[in-house]
Amino acid sequence: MSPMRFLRSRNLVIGALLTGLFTGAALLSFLWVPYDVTQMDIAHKIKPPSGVHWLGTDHYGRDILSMIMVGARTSIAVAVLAVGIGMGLGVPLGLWAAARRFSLLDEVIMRGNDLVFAFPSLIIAVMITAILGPSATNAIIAIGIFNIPVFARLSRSGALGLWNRDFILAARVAGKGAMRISFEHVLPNILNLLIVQGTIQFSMGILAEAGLSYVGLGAQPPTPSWGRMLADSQTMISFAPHMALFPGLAILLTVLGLNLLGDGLRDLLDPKLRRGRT
Amino acid sequence: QARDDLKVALQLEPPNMDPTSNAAGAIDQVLYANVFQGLTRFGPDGEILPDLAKSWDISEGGKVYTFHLAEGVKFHDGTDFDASDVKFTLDRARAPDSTNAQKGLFAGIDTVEVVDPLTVKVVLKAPDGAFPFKMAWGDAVIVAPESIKDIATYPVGTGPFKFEDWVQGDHVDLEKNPDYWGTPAKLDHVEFKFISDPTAAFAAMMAGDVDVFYSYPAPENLPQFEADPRFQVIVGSTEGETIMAMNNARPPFDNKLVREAVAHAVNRKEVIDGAMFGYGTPIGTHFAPHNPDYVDLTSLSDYDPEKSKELLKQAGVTLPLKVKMTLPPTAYARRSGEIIAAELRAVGIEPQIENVEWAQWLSSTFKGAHDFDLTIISHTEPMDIGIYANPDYYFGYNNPAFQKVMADLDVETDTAKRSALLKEAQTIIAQDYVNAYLFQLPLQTVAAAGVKGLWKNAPTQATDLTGVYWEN
Amino acid sequence: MTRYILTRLLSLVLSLVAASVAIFLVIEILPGDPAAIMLGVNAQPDTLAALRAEMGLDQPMVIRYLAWVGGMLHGDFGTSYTYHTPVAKLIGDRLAVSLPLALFSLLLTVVIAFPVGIWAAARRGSAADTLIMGITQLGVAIPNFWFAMLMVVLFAINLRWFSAGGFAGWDKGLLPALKSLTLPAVALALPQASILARVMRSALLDTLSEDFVRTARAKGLSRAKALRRHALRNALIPVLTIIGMQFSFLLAGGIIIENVFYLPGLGRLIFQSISARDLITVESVVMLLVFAVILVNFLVELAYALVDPRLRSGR
Amino acid sequence: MSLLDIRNLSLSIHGTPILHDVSLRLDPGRILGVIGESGSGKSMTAFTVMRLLPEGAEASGQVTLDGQPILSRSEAQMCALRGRDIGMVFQEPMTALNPLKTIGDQVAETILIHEKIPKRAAMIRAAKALARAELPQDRFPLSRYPHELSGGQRQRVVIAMAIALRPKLLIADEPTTALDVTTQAQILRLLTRLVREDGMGLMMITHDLAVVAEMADEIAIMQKGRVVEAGPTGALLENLQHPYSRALLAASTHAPARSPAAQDTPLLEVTAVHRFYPTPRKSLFGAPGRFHAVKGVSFKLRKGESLGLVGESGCGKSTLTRAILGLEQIQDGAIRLNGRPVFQGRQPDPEVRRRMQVVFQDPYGSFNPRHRVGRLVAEPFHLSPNMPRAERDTAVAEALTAVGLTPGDADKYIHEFSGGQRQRIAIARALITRPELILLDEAVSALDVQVRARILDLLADLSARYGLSYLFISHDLSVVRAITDRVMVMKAGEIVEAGPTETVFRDPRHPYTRQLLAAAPRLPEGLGS
Ligand SMILES: Nc1ncnc2c1ncn2[C@@H]1O[C@H](COP(=O)(O)OP(=O)(O)OP(=O)(O)O)[C@@H](O)[C@H]1O
Ligand SMILES: Nc1ncnc2c1ncn2[C@@H]1O[C@H](COP(=O)(O)OP(=O)(O)OP(=O)(O)O)[C@@H](O)[C@H]1O
Ligand SMILES: [Mg+2]
Ligand SMILES: [Mg+2]
Repeated sequence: MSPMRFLRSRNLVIGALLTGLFTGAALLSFLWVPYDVTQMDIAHKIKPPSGVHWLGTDHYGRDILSMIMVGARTSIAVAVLAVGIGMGLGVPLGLWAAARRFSLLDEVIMRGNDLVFAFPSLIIAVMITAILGPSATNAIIAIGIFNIPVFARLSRSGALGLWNRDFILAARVAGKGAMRISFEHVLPNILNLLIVQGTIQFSMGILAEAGLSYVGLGAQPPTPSWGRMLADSQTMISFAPHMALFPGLAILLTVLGLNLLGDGLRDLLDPKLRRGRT
Repeated sequence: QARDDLKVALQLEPPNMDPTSNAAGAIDQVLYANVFQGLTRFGPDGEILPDLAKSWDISEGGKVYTFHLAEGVKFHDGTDFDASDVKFTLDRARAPDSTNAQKGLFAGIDTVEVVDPLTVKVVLKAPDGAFPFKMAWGDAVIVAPESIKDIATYPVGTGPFKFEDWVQGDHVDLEKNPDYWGTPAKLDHVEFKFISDPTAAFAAMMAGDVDVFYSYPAPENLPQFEADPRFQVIVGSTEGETIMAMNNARPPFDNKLVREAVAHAVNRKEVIDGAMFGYGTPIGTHFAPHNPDYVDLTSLSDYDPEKSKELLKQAGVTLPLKVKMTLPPTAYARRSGEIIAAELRAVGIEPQIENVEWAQWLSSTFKGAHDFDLTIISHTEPMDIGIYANPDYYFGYNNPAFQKVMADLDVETDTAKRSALLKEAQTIIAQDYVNAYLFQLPLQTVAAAGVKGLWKNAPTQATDLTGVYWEN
Repeated sequence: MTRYILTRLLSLVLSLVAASVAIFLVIEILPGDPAAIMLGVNAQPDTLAALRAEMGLDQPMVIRYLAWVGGMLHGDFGTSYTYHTPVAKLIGDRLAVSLPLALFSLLLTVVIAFPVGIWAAARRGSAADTLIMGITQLGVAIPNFWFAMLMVVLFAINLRWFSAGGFAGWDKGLLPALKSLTLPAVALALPQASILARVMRSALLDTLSEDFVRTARAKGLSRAKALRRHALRNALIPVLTIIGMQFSFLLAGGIIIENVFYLPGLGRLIFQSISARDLITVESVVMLLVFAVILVNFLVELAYALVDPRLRSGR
Repeated sequence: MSLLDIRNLSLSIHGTPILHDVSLRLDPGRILGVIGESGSGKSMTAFTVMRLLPEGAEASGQVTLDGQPILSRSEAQMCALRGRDIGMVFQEPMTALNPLKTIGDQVAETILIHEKIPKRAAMIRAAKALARAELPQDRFPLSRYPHELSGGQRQRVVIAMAIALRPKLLIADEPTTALDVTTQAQILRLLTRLVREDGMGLMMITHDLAVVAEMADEIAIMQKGRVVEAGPTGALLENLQHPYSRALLAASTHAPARSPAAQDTPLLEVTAVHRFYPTPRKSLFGAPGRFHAVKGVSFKLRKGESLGLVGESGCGKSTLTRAILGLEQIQDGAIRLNGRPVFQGRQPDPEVRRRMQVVFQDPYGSFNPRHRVGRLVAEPFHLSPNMPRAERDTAVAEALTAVGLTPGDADKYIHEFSGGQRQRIAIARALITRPELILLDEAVSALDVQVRARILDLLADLSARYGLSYLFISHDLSVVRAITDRVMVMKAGEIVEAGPTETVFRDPRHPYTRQLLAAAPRLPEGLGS
């Protein structure tokens, strides 16, 4: 793919910029933040944005910009790992089901997926954290579980189409086994699909993490998290709107960026999905 | 024409309508003094007043209580109230299969006798000066055998309000009892709404959806209400000593030096400012400051991080000291916890915060394994310093000297001596740094400007609406 | 058609059984003793044992599972540990809020998404299309609880057009009840409508590029008519799938929104029940939600068959 | 005055020129055959007349229908014209119909768009149109859905739709490419009949010279967006002027020079092979049904022989191929190569398998687009593990050279090659393990005639050089005739006739074989030789 084509896609450029911005902020926060986010300064609590604190301070007098930077770390880590779980388990399952398509095994795997889908995700997340206790790890597990069927279905349907293709038949004529074919021929050809879906699940993971943290089931204090910042700011929104505005925007822009990136990648990587003639 | 209906918001919804078999304070907040009445009752400042018992005689050195009951009292279902209902209530509460959450209140009762329909004689196993106090609790309200079956969903009491309707998850409706035996209520209709979310609480008040928010959950919003002529803010006190409990039974907090270090690491002012937005009286021991026997011991645990570090060095613990801090789901606990955690970190103690639901807090911190190092909680029972005499209590404090003081107190009836003993008890636990004592939990009630007659303080968990009315 | 329905029904029943076992097992491993929670901090051990026996918690697991499932089949969901009322009534009361809320927001979703999606697809590539798609991107990305908070500040606190939350109750009349559901429904519908509009648009674009649309154009249909008469129904299958998923999501996923607007809905019931370890309520509500999802899927599949004759003939 | 008159039509899409100065004429009641290789602009010419061009297309020049200009009309005027004055039939009948509407509705729609009549009346006329397209209502009620019809029947529905209003001009864009020979013959006959009956003008687009030679009155030959030659069929074919046209004709009748080298030793023995496919259960709890795809097929293929297998779509050719390759279990019978069974128990025997290779139909789908050619060609070495890399590379280079490519091509990706080149690579892949038998399943069907001719030469050459045997599967009789020694005719899972190719073609015995041969479009005798 040429850089020109990359730049021509507005979605891709805006998406990559936004995603880059927040990833950059997260990475930068390891090296430097304007203020230490574990340090409270009750005397300077709830200050509106100013030259000293660009985005103001929260109810403990912590610097909101620094909180957002470090919070990006949490959001990104949770979402990446949750998508990782979803892909790591879902893709092999989907490939396996496709390799044994229409067999009992396939049926069992796909019904299992349907079943997971039938469960209300947020409520199961609440239950999981009720069992294991709230923490970022458990949020990852809760979000990750619901990513598994997404990737399993996607890779199965992508793989099913491929298993009918002659080049797979050629590989079978060459004597290759289903496992080998799945990883050598099927996987690389559904990678585009997976990357695109991965970006989208990633953005949904960020939203889900924010939701869980918002109800107190995500990363625990003192680890900053965007969702919890929103929850904390809720009662103060009427007199300290900046406390709710910035973390909300951070979530919005990151998710937006990832979605745009996903759309852009889809256009770029998957010419089949590019709109044809009428 | 003044309004005669009132919408009162509470934070927590009662799980059911039976105050005599469930610990939930929310039940009392709706029903105590409004629907149900006891032999005695708490007054607005915690004093013990006669209620269904107009008066009582104490004989045999405090062992026998003879209650004289009010006349002409009827339950809301029309049945008469008499001594047999009292006997039924007390016997039910202390029966072996009783599910009363405060069974201890009735443990001292030996026999209950119906002398005549308006007289009940209660014989105690031992003299107990505090018996009328115990009978004032919400768990000791009088219920009738006729209506006991459905009490969980349809409470029938003797109070100035009748239960009308409960839409679970949303509201409970009470209606004025036209046949009330005492001074009738001034309101015709009361609706209790349950709003747990602090934001929703703010929005509901601001939008005028509710008239009164009893125990308003977000102190940060109070200045706005105070500045708004539509509202009044009533700040009073509760019986809730807010403490950071330490697990005295296991390392590292079995070491008094470490506990003392924690006490000096905590900056009460910062906690009250940061978590309570300035509301709350600092305390230095486990006793309500508004009590005449209160001793101000805050200076024993002044904020002094240097001293704290010194003490930790003396204690010989390796720093950073990792400890587990479990926090139940109230705003005061979560916020204080975060602030204290930051303060402790400054002296080298690393608390791992674990936010838990009530259920988990009860089962793992308060009960069972007492699996915690630090936790923050407000002890809202009145006059509960006695818990320190119980070595199995969750903070695992075992001091025979203190237990002796408490034992003496139980049998002491002389007021001056009782006072001296109470002061001694307060001092012992403060000097032992059993827990870090933070502040007395304030009671913040936000109400529409015209509502009068609300209680300022909360000597018990109740929203007594008997005297509440609208001023134009 | 009958065979199609029968097969779907069979898989519906199997899914329900699998789901009920899964739910029961998960609930089993939840820590926390409901009896202890009911009795609070000062409970005595003998009281506790008495209550446990009363609630049947001392029975073996299999018996309790069978009793639970058997009860549900008779419409008896047991008695709530904390509320002491039949769970069925509890659920019924909450459903009276959650179901209308879900339907209301679904209606909003569809009413917004269909015209927007069709309009954008018909003008693919135009400035209007780009703008609309940009707005839907925002709609998808906005956290709905944040949006809800902003709406409360604007419409309830500042403008005071709507109440900030709570539910008037159906006995107060249809309009007040609907009014109290409006803000929550909008908050729920915005992201869903954005998603659906995008799906609608891309499904339409997919079908517009199919050969039969070209055939229709060759017959003399204008582009707009070909879209309406031929592409729309064919695009309905992916759209129906999404609508089905959205309904399930709206029924249960209102949990956070219900909290923001303190609506007495199913989501809050389950949240409270989990915190209070009211296991029987938790099980039953989750089961009900799963049942709803599976039922909706079933209905969606029937709807496919209505739309698509190929499915009707069974292959 | 001509019915359709195209003058100096040029077309560009997003600035890329597609058509250059195309001029064509068509009179009422006449058939104009437009032929040319893939991508030569045939379809674009047709779409210009319909004004159904892709976005970004710009046409210049003159197109008139009945003297009325087309290019300057508004979209609304075009809508009124399409379907009423111009009907169009498309290549792919499987997707050209809306799957959700009944055929009656779809045919009636053409009428309802243009005439304000009640739906009932339109349905009656739709039934008539369908009947004229040889779908009588008693056997094909209007309430049928497209999926309940075969490909040929669907194409008739499309035709009925196009002729419902008796348009002046009918454009058929490769209407039979996706169909069997027998069906193709029927559809072509139908179209010819309709043209003669109604006095329509038919613009018939195809890539098959034989088809137009049989039915068209006039022929236009296109190449790279230009009409290189046009004129009345007979005269034009007799005396082709343009080198491209001549090459096209030569390729269409090309038969590679072959020297039959069949020995007597049998290489492949197929004995009474049966293959069943499970089909979905009929009732919920009933046993799954089964579909008998191959019914007791037996034959022998000798060393060095080229054996043809013909038969219409779905008769079981590919199924048999897969069974021989050991890709699918057979339910009964035996398959042996060099006397050794392909299956050892349930597993195919790798030793036997290595001696066979296959070339598939679709040059675009038979390669993993993510691998380089070198790796693709070397894939069959999977069965010979531990082969040193260098040896492998030499083998790849040799194979590529053998099929007329260069060793350097090994480093390219497959999308850098044309269809014909890809098919060469597929053959290289089949050659690399030096097999004795290559199965060619419709290996040249997707290729342009000229490319096809070259591939056939290559196959003949390779067979001679390496002593290869072929099982050559095709539905195209002329190709089979050109490349095989013996031929088998398959129908519904059974072999109905077998014998030396020339004998079978000259003197078919089985009625089905005769039917097939009669249906195949043929160039007039003596042309091109
Ligand atoms: N939508 C499009 N955008 C750009 N170029 C196109 C488009 N459709 C077709 N073309 C180009 O126009 C040229 C002519 O295509 P056309 O479809 O007319 O060929 P054809 O002769 O019909 O070939 P075939 O026999 O394969 O159908 C080709 O080079 C093709 O790549
Ligand atoms: N996997 C399968 N399951 C069920 N039926 C099948 C399967 N594969 C093929 N068939 C059926 O078996 C029959 C023979 O199919 P096959 O692909 O061998 O035909 P063919 O002669 O190669 O046709 P074509 O010329 O279209 O490739 C067809 O009727 C087909 O529908
Ligand atoms: Mg074409
Ligand atoms: Mg085939």
